[in-house]
Amino acid sequence: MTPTRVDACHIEGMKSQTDSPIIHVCARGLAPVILIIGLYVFFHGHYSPGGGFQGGVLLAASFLLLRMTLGTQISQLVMPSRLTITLSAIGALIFAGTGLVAIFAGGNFLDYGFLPVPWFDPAYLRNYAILFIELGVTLTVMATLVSIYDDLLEA
Amino acid sequence: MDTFFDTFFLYMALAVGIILLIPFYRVYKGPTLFDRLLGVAAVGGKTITIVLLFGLIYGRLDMFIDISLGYAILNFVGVIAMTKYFKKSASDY
Amino acid sequence: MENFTIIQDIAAIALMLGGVFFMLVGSIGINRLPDFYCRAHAAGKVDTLGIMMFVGGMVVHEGFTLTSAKLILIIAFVAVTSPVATHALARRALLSGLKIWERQEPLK
Amino acid sequence: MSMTEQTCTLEESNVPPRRGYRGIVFQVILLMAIWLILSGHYDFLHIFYGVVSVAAVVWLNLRLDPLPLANCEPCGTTRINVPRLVIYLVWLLWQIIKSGFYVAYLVLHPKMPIQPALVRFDCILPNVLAKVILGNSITLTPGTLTTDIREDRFIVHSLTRSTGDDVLSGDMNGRVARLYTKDYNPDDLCFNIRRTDEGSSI
Repeated sequence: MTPTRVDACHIEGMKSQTDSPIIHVCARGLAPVILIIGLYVFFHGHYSPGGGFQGGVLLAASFLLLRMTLGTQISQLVMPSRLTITLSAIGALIFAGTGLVAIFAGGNFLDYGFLPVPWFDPAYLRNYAILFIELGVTLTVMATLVSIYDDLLEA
Repeated sequence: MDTFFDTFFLYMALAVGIILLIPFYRVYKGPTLFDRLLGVAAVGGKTITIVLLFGLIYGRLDMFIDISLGYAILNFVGVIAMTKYFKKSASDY
Repeated sequence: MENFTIIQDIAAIALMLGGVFFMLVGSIGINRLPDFYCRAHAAGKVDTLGIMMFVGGMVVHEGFTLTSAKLILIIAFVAVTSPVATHALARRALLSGLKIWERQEPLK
Repeated sequence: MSMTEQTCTLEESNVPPRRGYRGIVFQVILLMAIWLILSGHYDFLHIFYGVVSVAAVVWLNLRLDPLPLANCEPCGTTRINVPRLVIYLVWLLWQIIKSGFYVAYLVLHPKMPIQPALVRFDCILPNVLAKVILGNSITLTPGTLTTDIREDRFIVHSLTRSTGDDVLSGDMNGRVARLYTKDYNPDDLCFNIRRTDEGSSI
């Protein structure tokens, strides 16, 4: 098999807008649907395969679809590049912070039952605190993937 | 009847699994880059059905539907990304 | 009621076998047709119909449940995205200057 | 034909006035239906999650709303005729089945009686969405594949001679135009025809 030479990675081409109205309109129509499916995967992590990481990947897929079809410039309206690193840091902070608070409250790392939230059963607390942790994971994965894409284009 | 359908789904999964391998020849051979991409896209489409068949075989269809929906989404975004990323100049053919 | 179940089963089996047939034809077409654009026909139409028929057979097998509604969602998603993906590939090939294959001797 | 991508920046685009609440209401209903189908848990908490998710998604998409739908083109009326759309979708499903059988016949025929050609025609349609519907329908109907849409110009790859004739008859263009408006000019639907199997270049 002779390798075919490929002019890969047209940086300017990746940043520009796709010209074809079919791709354009379909991406704009499908991006909200993909977002809602990603949020569903995130919220139903207990019952179905999924949870934070998979939900984050689907959210990032939606944003990247917009980045690729509308062009980097216009899609800043939906997910600004300057926000991604911040969001990723906030997500990691949520994850680690919850774990550390549990340690200070007398439990192990990420031991949700010990979180100092009043008027909550530990059983309920375990149920809802895991959603909180997943929120951190989702934010981190989504923001990191989008920022990797942006940084690759800047290089 | 249930045992019949279990066997039927198993053979269907086998059949789709074999069909899945045929486009790989195009991925390997393809004279142009786009033939390879087309083969990859075709494999991705059939994977949706094989994931659903695994769901029917294991009796957890509601769970596997989410996987296959996510796979369909990532396949579509992947094809769009590939068409955006790869560009060959006409002299290379 | 008993008759209905049997009809349902037969319809499900027929749709699934049809779907497998079309997927097989699509795979053969990807290997047999002469150039990229023709192969895109096989991948974009025959394969799509195969997948839609196959998942439709699963919908018939499930009956009126929430699961079959989700399966219909998958059918709709495939029906929307598949022509778009094929168009994206074919458009990129055309923009890159890939020539089409033309029959040299006329068809009789 | 120039083979370059044109780009469209935010400043250049002529931003049309907002098209009202109709689009947003439709979006909310569609997204909520998808959530309810996917979720399967109908207690207060999960529907609350759904409302939060739909609100977040609609809020994110509100900022894209003032943009024109595609390629700096101003969008005309998008009020679609729903009964006609249903009839059209049923017709399209029939076309998908027919096209599957037709291409399967071509592939399995031992001599493969295909005669590929590129076909070009111009078509003036009421708005961008109609063009997208027409392009996707051409891809799904027997033996034709939309390869490019550039303003009003469609470039279609047809697998045999007869399918090329079918596209150029302008039948489907009329169906798509009727989805949006009653007063269209039949002469505007398919003109400037060129096809490579008659020796002309695209």
